[in-house]
Amino acid sequence: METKVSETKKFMYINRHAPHGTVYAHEGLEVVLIGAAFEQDVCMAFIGDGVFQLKQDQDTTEAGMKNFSPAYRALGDYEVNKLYVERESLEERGMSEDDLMPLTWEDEDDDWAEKPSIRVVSRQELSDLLEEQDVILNF
Amino acid sequence: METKVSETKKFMYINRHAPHGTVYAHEGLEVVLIGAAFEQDVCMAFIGDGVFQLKQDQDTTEAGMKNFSPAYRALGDYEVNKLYVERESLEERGMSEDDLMPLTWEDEDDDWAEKPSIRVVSRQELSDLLEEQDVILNF
Amino acid sequence: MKFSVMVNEGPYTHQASDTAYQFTRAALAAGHEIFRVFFYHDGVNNGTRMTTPPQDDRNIVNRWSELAAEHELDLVVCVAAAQRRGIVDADEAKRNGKDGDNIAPGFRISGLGQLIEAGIQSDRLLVFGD
Amino acid sequence: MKFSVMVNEGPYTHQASDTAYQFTRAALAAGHEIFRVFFYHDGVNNGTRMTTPPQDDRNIVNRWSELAAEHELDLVVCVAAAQRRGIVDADEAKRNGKDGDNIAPGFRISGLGQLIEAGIQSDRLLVFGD
Amino acid sequence: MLHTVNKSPFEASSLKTCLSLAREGSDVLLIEDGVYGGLAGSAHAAMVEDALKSVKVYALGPDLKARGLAEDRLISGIEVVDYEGFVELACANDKVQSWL
Amino acid sequence: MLHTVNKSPFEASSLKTCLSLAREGSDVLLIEDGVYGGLAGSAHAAMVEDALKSVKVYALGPDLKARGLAEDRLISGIEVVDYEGFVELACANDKVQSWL
Repeated sequence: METKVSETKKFMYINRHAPHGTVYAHEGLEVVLIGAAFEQDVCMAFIGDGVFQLKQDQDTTEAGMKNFSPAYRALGDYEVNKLYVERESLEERGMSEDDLMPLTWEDEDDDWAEKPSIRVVSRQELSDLLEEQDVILNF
Repeated sequence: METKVSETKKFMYINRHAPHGTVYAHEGLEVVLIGAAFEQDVCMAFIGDGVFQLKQDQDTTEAGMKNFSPAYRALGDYEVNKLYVERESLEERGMSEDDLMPLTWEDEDDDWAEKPSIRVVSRQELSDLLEEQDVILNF
Repeated sequence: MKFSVMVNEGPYTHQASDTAYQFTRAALAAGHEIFRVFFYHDGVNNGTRMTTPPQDDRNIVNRWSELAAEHELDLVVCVAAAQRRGIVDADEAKRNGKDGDNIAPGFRISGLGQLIEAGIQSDRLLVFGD
Repeated sequence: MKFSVMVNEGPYTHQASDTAYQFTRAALAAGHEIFRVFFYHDGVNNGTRMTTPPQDDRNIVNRWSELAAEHELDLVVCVAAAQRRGIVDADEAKRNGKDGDNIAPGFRISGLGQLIEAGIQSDRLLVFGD
Repeated sequence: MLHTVNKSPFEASSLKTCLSLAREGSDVLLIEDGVYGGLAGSAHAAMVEDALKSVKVYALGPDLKARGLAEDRLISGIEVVDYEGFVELACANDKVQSWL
Repeated sequence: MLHTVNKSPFEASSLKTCLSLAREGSDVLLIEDGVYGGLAGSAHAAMVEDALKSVKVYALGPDLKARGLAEDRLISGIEVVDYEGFVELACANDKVQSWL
């Protein structure tokens, strides 16, 4: 296998943990934001309890923790705009797309039109997406 | 509630983790062995993957880890001789009592007769035992 | 009522230390006694003074130290668990040939007997972990 | 083949560091290259020189240090994760006003970019965690 | 007896184990990621609804809020408490078992 | 593609998630507490037996031995490898996904 320094790889960040109970979601998001500077072909997948990361209206004030959920809104500015959410995981949790933060990005090739970043996909579609990747990190 | 220094309390150590993958089983056993010096009324319960802690023939040589499983054999000498193993947990895992280490203790009130420490109990019996305790620690 | 609290996971990685802290604060506010807070497993990592969390985040270690100072809490780090993970006070550094220590203010290192004693002496023992 | 390895949990508490070590050793023995070992989340706790595990147990930190010395491994501890958990080298101690450091031989502290670079430069990235 | 559960039932078995061992009249408090076990309409809701016939189930409010879960998303019959209420539950029960 | 699973299917959902997403022809390697997923006659054996029709399943020998599990306890069709075999699987597949 040939590896070139200039090569663009397909990176997928899989998020399978709920926020706040453990730090994986928070520190995983930090990897994605730093990684955005490397100009790779990046997407995120939210599977299982990972879908809870995108829940609207998170407020950690009473729990005395940091609320990192607003940082997901920054993803679009970093050109991380493919956020795949597994439909089956939402349904199993009694959740729907309306529960998720309305994350968007601005498409410079389309006169900076604001477009949704979140795409709810089936398990089968997600399985296909997994196969396409070069590097997969799991948080 | 009245608390006396000389009081004997009923302690139950619940073990719900498999050995080796995490340290909880190992460090939990260290608590039980230290705790034995305090002359409380002690028992252990093995529920869920905790039943794997008592599996015979553990050999960590190739994994390069410490094999702490022989230390369970010391429990009898410390008068920790009530080890309740949930039957349903064994069955769910395709295991039987024959898979478990033959742990014993010597009964000084019965001419030092060697007696088995492990008692396989039903979920219902375990539920009753839980209620009887004063202090429950979960490893 | 006399409570003891056991913390089994380190700061930030699991919420255990946060919940234990909030519980302890609420118990104190309600007039209860905290006999001891015992740190075991990765919980010992709450007792290092070397953390520098982001400025917009809570400082978990300092929060414990400050609560201990305010209420004379007994924060005990298990010695065996601390040795495996590198939490060291001056005595331990000397004993184990380390060139420094990292224990945070208000914490002390002691044996597992302190946990058993907490279980015997307290009306309730609350455990927070993974 | 060029491998990189990511370790996400601390020593002893989870088997992740053990498995990562055994994998790394086996890869080296088979003639492969290890581009980098990156320590993230609680994995940064593998990089403290303050541990004193029981004498009859493996010394996880020393094992990494020795393997690094033998094979010139690049053992990188994530700076942001290290700050949350109290893993400090001399530079970090100075920057954050700490009175000492605890980094183990063979480890260095650097940014998350080192992980992304490892993903780009390596043929395979193996992740070990909880 | 008070049981606490701190993990999501979708990823871990602890809620199921707790409910299978908790005796009638027990209190069960969902904390941290355990509060997801209180979600109405989820794949595990039936298990919790069934348990509510014999035990009382509580959920920690600060953890619900942290996760963006409004009280009206909870299974009917679950009571929300804050840290003060957690302390009161620990007092009212003779012992506490944490299903870690 | 190589998938690794390091948790027991009795306590965590990762094996189930992995098998539901692994495509035909994938390799699945059970490591650490994940090796319990290979146990014949267990409550999860049918799920693994079903998966074996479309993926190849391996278990890490050193982790089986550490847990006292002889090879004859495994579901038929599961192949045991050592760390060297783990490295070979990582080479033979174009990428590795760890279901942590």
